Amino acid sequence: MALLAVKDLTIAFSNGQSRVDAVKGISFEIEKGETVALVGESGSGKSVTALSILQLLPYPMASHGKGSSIQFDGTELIGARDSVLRDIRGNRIAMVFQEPMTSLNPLHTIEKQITETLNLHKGLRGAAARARTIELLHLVGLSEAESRLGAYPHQLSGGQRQRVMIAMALANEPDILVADEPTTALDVTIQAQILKLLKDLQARFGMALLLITHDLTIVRKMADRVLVMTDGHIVERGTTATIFGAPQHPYTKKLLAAEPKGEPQQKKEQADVLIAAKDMRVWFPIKSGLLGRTTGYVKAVDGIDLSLRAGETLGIVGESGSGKTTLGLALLRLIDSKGEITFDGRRLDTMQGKAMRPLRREMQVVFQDPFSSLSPRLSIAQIVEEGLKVHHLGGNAIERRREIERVLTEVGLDPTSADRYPHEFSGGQRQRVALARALVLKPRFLLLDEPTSALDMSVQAQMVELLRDLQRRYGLAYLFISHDLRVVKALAHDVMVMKNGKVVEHGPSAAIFAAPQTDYAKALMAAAFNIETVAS
Amino acid sequence: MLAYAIRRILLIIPTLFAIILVNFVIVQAAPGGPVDQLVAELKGTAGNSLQRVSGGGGELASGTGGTSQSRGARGLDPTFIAEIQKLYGFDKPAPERFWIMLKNYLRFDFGNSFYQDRPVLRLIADKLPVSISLGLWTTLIIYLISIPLGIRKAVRDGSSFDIWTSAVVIVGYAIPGFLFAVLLIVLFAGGKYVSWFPLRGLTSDDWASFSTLHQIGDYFWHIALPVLSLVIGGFASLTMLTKNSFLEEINKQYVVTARAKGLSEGRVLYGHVFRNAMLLVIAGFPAAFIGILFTGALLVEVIFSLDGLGLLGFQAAIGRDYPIMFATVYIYTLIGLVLKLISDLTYMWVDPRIDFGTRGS
Amino acid sequence: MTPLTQRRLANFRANRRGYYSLWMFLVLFGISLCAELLANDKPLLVRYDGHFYFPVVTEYEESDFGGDLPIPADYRDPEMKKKIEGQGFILWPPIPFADQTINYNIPSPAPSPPDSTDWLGTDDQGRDVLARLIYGFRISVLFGLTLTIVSSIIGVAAGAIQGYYGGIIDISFQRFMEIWSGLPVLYLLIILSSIIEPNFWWLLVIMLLFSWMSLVDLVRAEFLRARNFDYVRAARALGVGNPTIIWRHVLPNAMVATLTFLPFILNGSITTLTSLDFLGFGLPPGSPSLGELLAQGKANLQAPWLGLTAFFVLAVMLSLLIFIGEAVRDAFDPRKVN
Amino acid sequence: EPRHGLSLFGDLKYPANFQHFDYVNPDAPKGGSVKYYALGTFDTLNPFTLKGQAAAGAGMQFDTLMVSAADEPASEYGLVAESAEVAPDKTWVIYTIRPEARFNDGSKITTDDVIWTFDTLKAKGHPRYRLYYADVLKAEKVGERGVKFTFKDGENRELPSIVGEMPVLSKAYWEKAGFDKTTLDAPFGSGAYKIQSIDAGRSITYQRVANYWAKDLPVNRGRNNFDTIRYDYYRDQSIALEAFKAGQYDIRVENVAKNWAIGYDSPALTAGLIKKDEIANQLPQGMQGFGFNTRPGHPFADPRVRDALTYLFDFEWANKNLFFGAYTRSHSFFSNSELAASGMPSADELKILEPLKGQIPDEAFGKAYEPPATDGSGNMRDNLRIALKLFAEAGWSVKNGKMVNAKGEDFHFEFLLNQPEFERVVLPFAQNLGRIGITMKVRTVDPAQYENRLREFDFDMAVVAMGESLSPGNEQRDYWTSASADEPGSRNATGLKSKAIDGLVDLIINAPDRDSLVTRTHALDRVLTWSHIVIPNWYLSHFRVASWDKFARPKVSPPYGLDLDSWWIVPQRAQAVEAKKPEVEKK
Ligand SMILES: Nc1ncnc2c1ncn2[C@@H]1O[C@H](COP(=O)(O)OP(=O)(O)OP(=O)(O)O)[C@@H](O)[C@H]1O
Ligand SMILES: Nc1ncnc2c1ncn2[C@@H]1O[C@H](COP(=O)(O)OP(=O)(O)OP(=O)(O)O)[C@@H](O)[C@H]1O
Ligand SMILES: [Mg+2]
Ligand SMILES: [Mg+2]
Repeated sequence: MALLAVKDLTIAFSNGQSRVDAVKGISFEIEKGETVALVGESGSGKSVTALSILQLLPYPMASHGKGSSIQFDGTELIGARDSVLRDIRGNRIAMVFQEPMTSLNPLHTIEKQITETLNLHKGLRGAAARARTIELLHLVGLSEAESRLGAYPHQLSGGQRQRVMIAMALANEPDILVADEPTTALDVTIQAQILKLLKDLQARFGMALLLITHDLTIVRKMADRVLVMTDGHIVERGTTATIFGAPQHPYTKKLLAAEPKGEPQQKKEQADVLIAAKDMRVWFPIKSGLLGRTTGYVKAVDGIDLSLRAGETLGIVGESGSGKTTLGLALLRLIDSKGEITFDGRRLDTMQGKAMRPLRREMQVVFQDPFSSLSPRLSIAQIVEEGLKVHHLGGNAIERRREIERVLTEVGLDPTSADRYPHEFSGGQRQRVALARALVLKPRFLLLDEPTSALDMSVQAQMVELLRDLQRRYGLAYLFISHDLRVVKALAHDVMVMKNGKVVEHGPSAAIFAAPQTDYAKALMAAAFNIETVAS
Repeated sequence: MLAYAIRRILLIIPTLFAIILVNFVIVQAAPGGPVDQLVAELKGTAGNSLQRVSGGGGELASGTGGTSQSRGARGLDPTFIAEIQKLYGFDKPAPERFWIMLKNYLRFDFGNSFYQDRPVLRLIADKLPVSISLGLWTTLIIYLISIPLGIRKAVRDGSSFDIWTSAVVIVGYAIPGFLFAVLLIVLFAGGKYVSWFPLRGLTSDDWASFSTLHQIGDYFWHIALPVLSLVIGGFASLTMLTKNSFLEEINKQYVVTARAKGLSEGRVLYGHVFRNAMLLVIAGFPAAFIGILFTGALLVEVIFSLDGLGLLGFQAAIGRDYPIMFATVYIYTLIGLVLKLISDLTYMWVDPRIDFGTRGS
Repeated sequence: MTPLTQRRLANFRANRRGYYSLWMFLVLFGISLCAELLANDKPLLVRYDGHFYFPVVTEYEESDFGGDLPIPADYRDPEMKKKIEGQGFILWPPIPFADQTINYNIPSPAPSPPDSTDWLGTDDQGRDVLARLIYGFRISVLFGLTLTIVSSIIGVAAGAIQGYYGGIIDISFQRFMEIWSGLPVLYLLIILSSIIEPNFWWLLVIMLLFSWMSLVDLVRAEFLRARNFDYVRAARALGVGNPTIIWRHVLPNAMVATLTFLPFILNGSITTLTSLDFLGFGLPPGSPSLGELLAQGKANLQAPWLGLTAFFVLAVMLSLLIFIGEAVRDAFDPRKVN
Repeated sequence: EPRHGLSLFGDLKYPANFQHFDYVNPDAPKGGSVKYYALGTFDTLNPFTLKGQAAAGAGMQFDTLMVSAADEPASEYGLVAESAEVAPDKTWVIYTIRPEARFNDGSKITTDDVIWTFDTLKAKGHPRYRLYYADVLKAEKVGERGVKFTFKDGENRELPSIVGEMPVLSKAYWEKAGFDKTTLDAPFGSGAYKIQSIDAGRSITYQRVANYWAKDLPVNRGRNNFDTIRYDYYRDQSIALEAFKAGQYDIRVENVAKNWAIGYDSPALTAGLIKKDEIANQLPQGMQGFGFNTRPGHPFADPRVRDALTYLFDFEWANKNLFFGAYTRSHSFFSNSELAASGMPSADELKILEPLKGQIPDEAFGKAYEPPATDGSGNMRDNLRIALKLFAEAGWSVKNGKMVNAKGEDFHFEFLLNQPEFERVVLPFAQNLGRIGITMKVRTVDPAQYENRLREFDFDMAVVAMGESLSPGNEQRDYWTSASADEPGSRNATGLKSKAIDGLVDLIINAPDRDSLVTRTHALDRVLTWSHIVIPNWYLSHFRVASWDKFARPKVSPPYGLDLDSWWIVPQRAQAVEAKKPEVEKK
């Protein structure tokens, strides 16, 4: 008997007004020690399938159809009693959520969040729990684990949070790990480390892995079997080799073909410098004690210069926690920083808040964590419309609405869902909402912080194409932060490699990709390369 | 944070000064003062200040009937009134009086009551057992019941449990406290029905002679009805606040994470949602406590013949007992200011993301 | 109507309790607005000597109906009644008493218990409790609603500004509020009442001066927290102005305390109205109000219909308001499931 | 010459060798205990200073020089003093201290103690004493046991008896204990009771002094019968009433008509365990009424207007429907006493009034004033008619529903109240006024403010209460004269200013004997009542005493006081009550 058997699973959401059939009858099984990859279109129902295994959907709103069944080790999970579920959750089946940013309790330190699971299922307490926590954090590559135990989620970078999430899931060595995009915010080095760790665990304990990912490289490297989902159906299944070797379904074929390709277009050398920064610094104080005295600093950005011309893309890569997000936000003056920032010849760092406001139209951002950057009580139409309203663009309400629908379509979203709240979308859909929000303003400078991490290959390629197209037509400048070196390669003219808040290497992307100079950059490339070799 | 706390502590000084000054000016500007009060008493026309809250004044105005009163009813000549003014220190100009008061207050010397020949601090200290008893138990009971109840209501939002508990707490709230108190007395302590509980006081007369256990029992026996009548109206707002705060949080992503860990519903609610949802409730706790301690209990104190701060303050205000009034204003304000600082610091403790820096530029 | 509004409305309606509560409240309030037609000591219609008269709208002299005194007609005066009914008829409102009308023919000393003329009995001055209730409900609710709405707007705005901007604005405004709330209200009222004569509007202003503070601290706390959320930063990145951020992004997510406390504030303001009475700063003596009825209930324990009526009305009103509040909350809760 | 008692007018009811007052039972059994209630709280056992609130009954511990008899209008008999001698010109009085007089610690009461008490009370005591003794210049020792109090002049006949009411304190004790501070240490006096125990602010218990030096004196015989007397403190009247019904205390004097009528309903009352007694008295009740402020600037200068307004107060309806018929209408400023005028003026009265003709209302020569009455049905058309007529005479008429004068000004005024309980009386009155187009606003203000406004005469109409004693005297100046009308804080609240009345007041003060005092007071009463300075209210001519049925009282009730000290416990009945209590409670 299979360890986990999903049969005829259907999932529907209704919000009183409308009904969404997210999953329309899927069946699959996972055996002990096996890795099953669930791939598919963004919004096809992967995450909700994963959630339904642990019965974590928002229940009265979400519902399963009549014949749906999820059996774990012979136990029916749908409608199971709470005590049964409690025993399984976090212990026998653990889960890594797609959006680690919002999935951690904002008011608990990471130590507390990890030890809690240990305590709950293993009865570990005190020093033992702490030691195990540190060990786990080391395993997932959080180097200064000891000093970061007391940190709250908001003090961590996206990748760091994701690793905390993974550590939490692995804490009890579960029978099944459901990992929903577990490595999206991780640089390739760490990614490799984590994947290795998972393999290890599988080998040692026979852990089964349900891996949901867009990264086909990872699928190739990790998965025994692959399930391809689109529009709530599993349209194709088979061993990794067969799927990659001989895809049957048109969607699978499309997916496999859709790697982001191409080169950034030639940059116009004469273009003016649009945004430049000199000696940027962002130091976060480390406070301790009851009275919160500052005992040191996290130097998240530590003396960085950069300049970017119109029509150019600067890719920023670097290890998770190296300060990329911080640099980007500081550049847009969304967090306080030291150092000179000029935009279009004007000094931003000395500018008052009010004066900044008109400029905001010209410089836009897609946040690394799209979910938390969307107001929970606004519909996505309102969210996208807001910029237009603030800057008096887009004419009257009807015209604005048309514009919104156009942008949404452009990023591959169904305009009829425009009146839904953000939480009613899938991770990838939210990411595109965030992109739409930025694009609708037609800015001149766009900060993209991991804008494609939650997108499947086909959509990802589509987005890259869109961005490139916009750049060509309007001379947009992009600051592109990503761990996905292929996307960086496809978009960036220049690349900046960051580590520990400093720039370790900076130059034309072709040069850096071809011949990285520093050890760190080399390692980074190698890791990316390495995975590719595994795949091929 | 330390700098912030220090700045706030320093700011207490000018704030307190301003409050005292404003009070001094306004209170003395109000028509009618202790001199009028005494004159009324001498003329036999003074009513009992408590009559205002306790009712029960007759249809016969004070001043009629009796022999001895009318004897004092001779005219009061101005020198006599001047003498009384001096008695209360009103012969000095107001700024001077303020200055003297301020100097004394800095030394925590609050002077003596006009009417009761005792240091104000002693008077306040004497009333503390009653006020603290009422305040503490009331607050405790309200919080211990309302919060779990609110949480449960949030979890079962819309269920019949939710509806009937709402109805119960609302009815409790709508029952006017004093009516309820009197009702309790009539039902459980009066002569008409049963006399299970004592009518007045915090302890029995021969309390001192009891064994410790008996003493504790006697104490709770006495405060049962007063606390009950204070508590009854207190559930509704806190319960609803808890419920709504929880509803706000209960669907958030981190709650799903907590569930995914296999935590029991209780631990999800109390371990995870609680802190996120309870910012308002926890931060409001000190203020709520002080409110119940100092102001909330006047009527209950009157009805159950308890001597607490509420009564003291009220009588001082009606009777224009300035030393008590100013001292209580000073002390309450000071405590209030400190508590406010504490509750602000609690915000940061509850939610480390919170700071008080300038934002919005 | 945007689809979102539609969805909110649907959510509101889906909370049956709240929805019906809103209707009930509106109906009750509507009824009390036409109190004059429902409970009045002036007839709706008089037919006398072949002519129709409308005493509710016009004031007639006694002489219009053959009375001998040069004063306005009092239709409850037995002599007048006899005169008119001799040559016509009188059509009374369902409750033939106004708020201040004294029923001189009570069977036992006031307060007299409910009977067929005074359905809820009379108060301690022989006035019909039901009539007073209708008028009192109107005054109290009008007063309470205005006060609650205005003071909540001010309070929420103040709390929002302090919490959102923080820093020096917060610190100085907080100190100001501390001093303001340290004012000896009782004495201010005494001083004021020796200068002006209190009426409905004065009372409203006075109470407003102090009542707005009740929400400030709570809203401020919510804002202190919410201003750190990422979506606020995202809004700022869009170039949204601070007032709009406060209004559109933070406020909707920081309304828990406000929404919870509104019904309580309203109820509270109804009762505080009476506590001012004894300072000579309440509504003029004799004015009908729910608070006054409560006070009568306390003074006349032997007449439970007084206290019970007041209690019952207050409880019902509070329930309705709280249920409405819950439905509003539901309406704006994006994750609400019906 | 020294006498055993003092009377304002010389004649004493009881002879020097009297054995006991008529209104006591000389053989009343001693024993048992009684519990009373008190309202509020106490914080001192020294009742003589301004500071602090003295415990109820604290005065019982201190014997006074003289004791007044409750069945004579103004007589006192010796207690600490054996005799009193008043100067013929009334400029001094000498009290002779009894040789056997003792404080409760056994020490002798000396003239020194008396003198010290007087000096101390006047200098450091409650300001009240300064007021009482303002015209007493000094106290000095004369002879062996005599103390002579010298007065400023002989004008105030009452001074000897006022001094006679002075308690005598132990100089030795108080000098040591400190007189002018509050104390919760039981002081000792010379009285029949001493403090047994106190529970600060909550209750106080007194114990009868076993070897009380004066227990067999005629003024004490048959009195002070309870072994212990206890006062329990309550803060709230209605709770105190509940406590009574629950048997928490024994005797209660009721002052609210409603309570008296229905407030005592309880199983105990039904079972006869609680008794309600109405004990008639002849204490002058003075006048309570709605006082007109007749000063300029207020609309009541015209007596016809005042008279007219009087017709609109429906006492009969109020008494029936608001007061359970408990009260009697006042028709005099000296109600319930022989001082009240009645019928046609006597020849003597006429003799006084005749010279004032023209200065006083003509009605004063006719029948005594009777306030207008109604049938109590609430229908008062007749009174309305009269009022309208009077208003018309005064130049007022109703136009468009408003009472206006020739100048078109409408008639409106404010009624100032400090007791919210009065609103129910005043508001129906306002309704009646409204019918003839007069606007009366009612303002209820807090006591301090009320006092302040009354002192400044800043009101249109207010409830005024003029207390009267059995022997009107000097205080009448403060009540009625032109001089006091302009003096802030005087009791001439209505602002009476009339030469004629000033003269009548002088006559009263100088009345040589009781008869002429009564006649002159009648004359004044006639003038006052017909001057329409108040709308007369009502009074109560009996004490309403509720008690648990354990007590017996003397057959005769004294007309001028309620002497609870002369009651005694009947042990059998007390037992019966105790036995039945639990049984009644169960029901
Ligand atoms: N609460 C909800 N209410 C309504 N619709 C929802 C809700 N949650 C998810 N959906 C819809 O269900 C579908 C499946 O969502 P799901 O999150 O499983 O997608 P996914 O396959 O994980 O996509 P992605 O790769 O973008 O994360 C999506 O179309 C989404 O819009
Ligand atoms: N508010 C904060 N307080 C303290 N430290 C912080 C805070 N915000 C970020 N940091 C720290 O600053 C460093 C840089 O964070 P940043 O988010 O810029 O990393 P990143 O390069 O974007 O990483 P990732 O690729 O994982 O998103 C991290 O070590 C992080 O822990
Ligand atoms: Mg997903
Ligand atoms: Mg980042």
